[in-house]
Amino acid sequence: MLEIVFIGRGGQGAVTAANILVEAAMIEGLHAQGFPFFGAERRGAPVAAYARVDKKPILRHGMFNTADVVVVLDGKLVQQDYASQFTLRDKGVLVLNSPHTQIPRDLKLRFEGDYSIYVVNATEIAVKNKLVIAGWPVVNTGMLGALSRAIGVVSKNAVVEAVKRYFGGRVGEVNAKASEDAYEQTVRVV
Amino acid sequence: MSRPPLPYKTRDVVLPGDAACPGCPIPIAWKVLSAVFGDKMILVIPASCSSVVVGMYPGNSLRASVIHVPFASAAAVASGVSEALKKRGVTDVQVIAWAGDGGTADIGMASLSGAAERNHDFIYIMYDNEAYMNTGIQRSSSTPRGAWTTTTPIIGKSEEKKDVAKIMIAHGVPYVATASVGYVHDFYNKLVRASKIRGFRFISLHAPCPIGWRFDPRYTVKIARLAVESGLWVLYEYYDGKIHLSGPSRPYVDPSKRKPVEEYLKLQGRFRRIDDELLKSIQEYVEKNWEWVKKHM
Amino acid sequence: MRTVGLKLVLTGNYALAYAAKVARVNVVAAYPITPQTSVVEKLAEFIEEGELDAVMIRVESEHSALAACFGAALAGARVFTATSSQGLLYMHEVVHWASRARAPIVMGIVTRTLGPPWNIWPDHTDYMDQRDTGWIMSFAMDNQEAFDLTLQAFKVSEDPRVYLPVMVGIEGFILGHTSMPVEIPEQNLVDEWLGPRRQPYVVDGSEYMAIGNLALPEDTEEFFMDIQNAMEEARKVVVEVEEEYSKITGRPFKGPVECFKCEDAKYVAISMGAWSGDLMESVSQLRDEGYSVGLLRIRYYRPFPGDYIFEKANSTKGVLVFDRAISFGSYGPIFLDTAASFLKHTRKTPYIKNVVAGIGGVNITSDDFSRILKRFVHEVESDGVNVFEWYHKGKVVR
Amino acid sequence: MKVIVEPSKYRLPIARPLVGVAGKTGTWRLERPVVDNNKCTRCYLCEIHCPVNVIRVEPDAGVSIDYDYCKGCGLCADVCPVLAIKMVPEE
Repeated sequence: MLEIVFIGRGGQGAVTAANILVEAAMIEGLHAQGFPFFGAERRGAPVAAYARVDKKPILRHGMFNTADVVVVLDGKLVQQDYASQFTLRDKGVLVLNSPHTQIPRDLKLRFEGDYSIYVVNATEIAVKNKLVIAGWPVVNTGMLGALSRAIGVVSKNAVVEAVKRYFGGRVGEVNAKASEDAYEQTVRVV
Repeated sequence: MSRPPLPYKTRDVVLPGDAACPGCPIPIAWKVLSAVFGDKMILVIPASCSSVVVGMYPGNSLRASVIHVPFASAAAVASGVSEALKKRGVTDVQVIAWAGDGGTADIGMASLSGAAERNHDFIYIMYDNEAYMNTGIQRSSSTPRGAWTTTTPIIGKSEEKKDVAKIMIAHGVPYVATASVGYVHDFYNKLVRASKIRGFRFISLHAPCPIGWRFDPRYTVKIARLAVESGLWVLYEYYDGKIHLSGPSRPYVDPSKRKPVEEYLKLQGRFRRIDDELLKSIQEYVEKNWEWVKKHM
Repeated sequence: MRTVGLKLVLTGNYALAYAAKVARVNVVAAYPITPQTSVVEKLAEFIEEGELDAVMIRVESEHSALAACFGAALAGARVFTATSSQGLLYMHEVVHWASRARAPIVMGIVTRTLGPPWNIWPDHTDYMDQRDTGWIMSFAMDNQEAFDLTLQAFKVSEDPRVYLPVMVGIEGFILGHTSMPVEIPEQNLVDEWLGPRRQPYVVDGSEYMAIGNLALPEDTEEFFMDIQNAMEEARKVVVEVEEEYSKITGRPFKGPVECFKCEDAKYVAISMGAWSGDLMESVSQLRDEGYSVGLLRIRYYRPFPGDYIFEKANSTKGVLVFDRAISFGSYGPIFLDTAASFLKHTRKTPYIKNVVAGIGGVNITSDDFSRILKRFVHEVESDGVNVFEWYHKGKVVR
Repeated sequence: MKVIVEPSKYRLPIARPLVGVAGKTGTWRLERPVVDNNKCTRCYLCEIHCPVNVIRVEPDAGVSIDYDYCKGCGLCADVCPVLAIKMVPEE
């Protein structure tokens, strides 16, 4: 089973990302769960969403702080204290939305062992695709493309299809384009 | 002589031998309802004297439908009944929430307000006997100032009567009226008008209780009329954005035509200990209320 | 005859809403409360989009929510509502009223603890507060089951052998806000299987009747006795309904209690709700370690499946009952029911122990369950069982 | 939208119309209304107001009262405009 945490800011669409991932996993014939942090979410404050993906039915419930994959919708958050409550398992994968390709300094995330880091500039991709709502670039669909590139368990096609189903119509097309662009532009830095 | 001089068909729905106290205003009012709606009515009744008046299982004193419901829920249950019937296309039956002043002005206020705001299609009648009679004459917010009750046993109620009709007018519902068991023709006419309007309709029905008000049961109608004649209870309808004064109350726009409130009060044991100061405040209430009525006519 | 229908990613809350939709409810009356809100938001959306031909009554309180459902049910509508926590307690009076009037109603309970302190996280306190109301009570472990049990609830509730309202529990957030794939059967199959609204009487002016007139003590007691009788009948009905349902959906039949590795187990745990999944993980892991453990997961809490539990657990050495609620001054409710059910059959019971945990939304993981189960096994082996424990922050508090 | 009413074997808290649901309420009476039909103008006010619904006014026969259920409240006597009804103590 893969346990995935999405870290973002309230309103950035971390929960939506988790839910679309479930849709994509379903398309792949996998079992999945996606859920928000259980509590009150406030716009702008750091917030987590969670997903589980497995070949077998998922029996486990509830939030978790130790994950196989951490996806950070706002790359700066990984350098803030908020990130220190999360631990990446050995051989874990960190996926960052960041304009820089060098390894960020002062990572507050905890690591149990080896890890790899993938980076994508999802903000720029969102802006280029005119995915800006109320002044906020919509990065979650891009980050799903990056996640697909980083872990492979859920294919690019499945993510694209899930994004289209979730939003539908033109909004779906544009978001799917963001996912595809992000998939192509994601680079492994560690 | 031919049929009764009133278009009443009061004989068949309210059955003799119910469990009401002698002189009870409730079955009188039900007879008027039956004259308008026949047996095609569903009464939604929260805890109140009426829960008892209809009698004990497996019998029922009404040839109509009754749903007994929890105290605070009459308006909500009636909302549900009315919406379900509308959905089923049943249009030949009138849903009536029938609640006392406690079940309306106190515990039922929120559900009443909710149903009114949503403008559900039924008639809500608050029969106002001005206290919790069924549990033994305890004060309600609709008890008038100065009245003795078992929870205002020594000095009487110190606060003013809550005017629910005004509250309902503020809800902007299509029809609000005050009525009295002392004026059954007037009540009948109001029900007829209400029956032709769709949406939430509210009638506040003044209903003197011989037991709780401490008077001889033969005077139920007389006392109800005195309340109107003294100007204490004003009969009106509210629709199209203004008050339409009803026939029986029309003379009493003129204060000089009104009987002194003492005449009304002195027949009732519940006002036995009233003093001059209270009397004055009751008289002031009458003037103030009339000013309000005139302003909205 | 099996059909897959649609497979959608739904939260537990949406699963309840979809079940009400395919049951073609006529009236929905509800009041918002966290974490139930998205159930009725979704139903409002269905209705406003024209996907569900129903009336939405946006009431001013939970008391009125169930009261309006009660009125609509009596007048011949298939109705649905959902609530949580304080809201459920606020409507508690009407919860009783609905079952006494034998009104078929279905209600989703998205469980949440009670305050103070304000806390929006789940346990079973609110749900357990309804256990004496005369409602059939089921509880789901995942979103598919939330959907299935809710849809089946309409059939159970409207069965003339039952004619009682049904509430379906799911934990708030843990299921309520968690998305999972859910299979929705085809509408025409549901229509055919569920059929039109069925109820013992209808108040629509076509017949003189008075519902709930004052009654003598003896008559009143007989009404109570008949609710108890209906509960007994309901044991059969819920099984029948699920059997039919699994035929049309192809989903496995699980019964009022799901047996997970319990057949040959020397120790069984009993639980209800989503954390049963975590407990299953723990049971599987302990099996790998050589412990003979199994699980009985309660899917129907009322009527309580005591005979079934006895049958499955009587030959074990120990029964460990997990409760996510506490009857203060006594024990967890499921434990009380379990212990009483054993006494119906025998005076020589296995060790029966109660662990209360997960109150106020405290997360209990499979590691916690493993720890608790192992200790229980050792306690039985050494004849030193404490009947009651509160498991808190990884430690036992007696 | 169809509704099937299918009874069950269970007792339901449903009451049905019944005359004398509280018994022969005439026994509650302390005073009996006695009518002088010669005075009666057939105005029907007594019939309309009678809370127990036991008074019938017919054009020819005048006022009749079902004493099995009349509770003796005296309201009829009070509303009669021509004082055709008198309350007399029960024997």
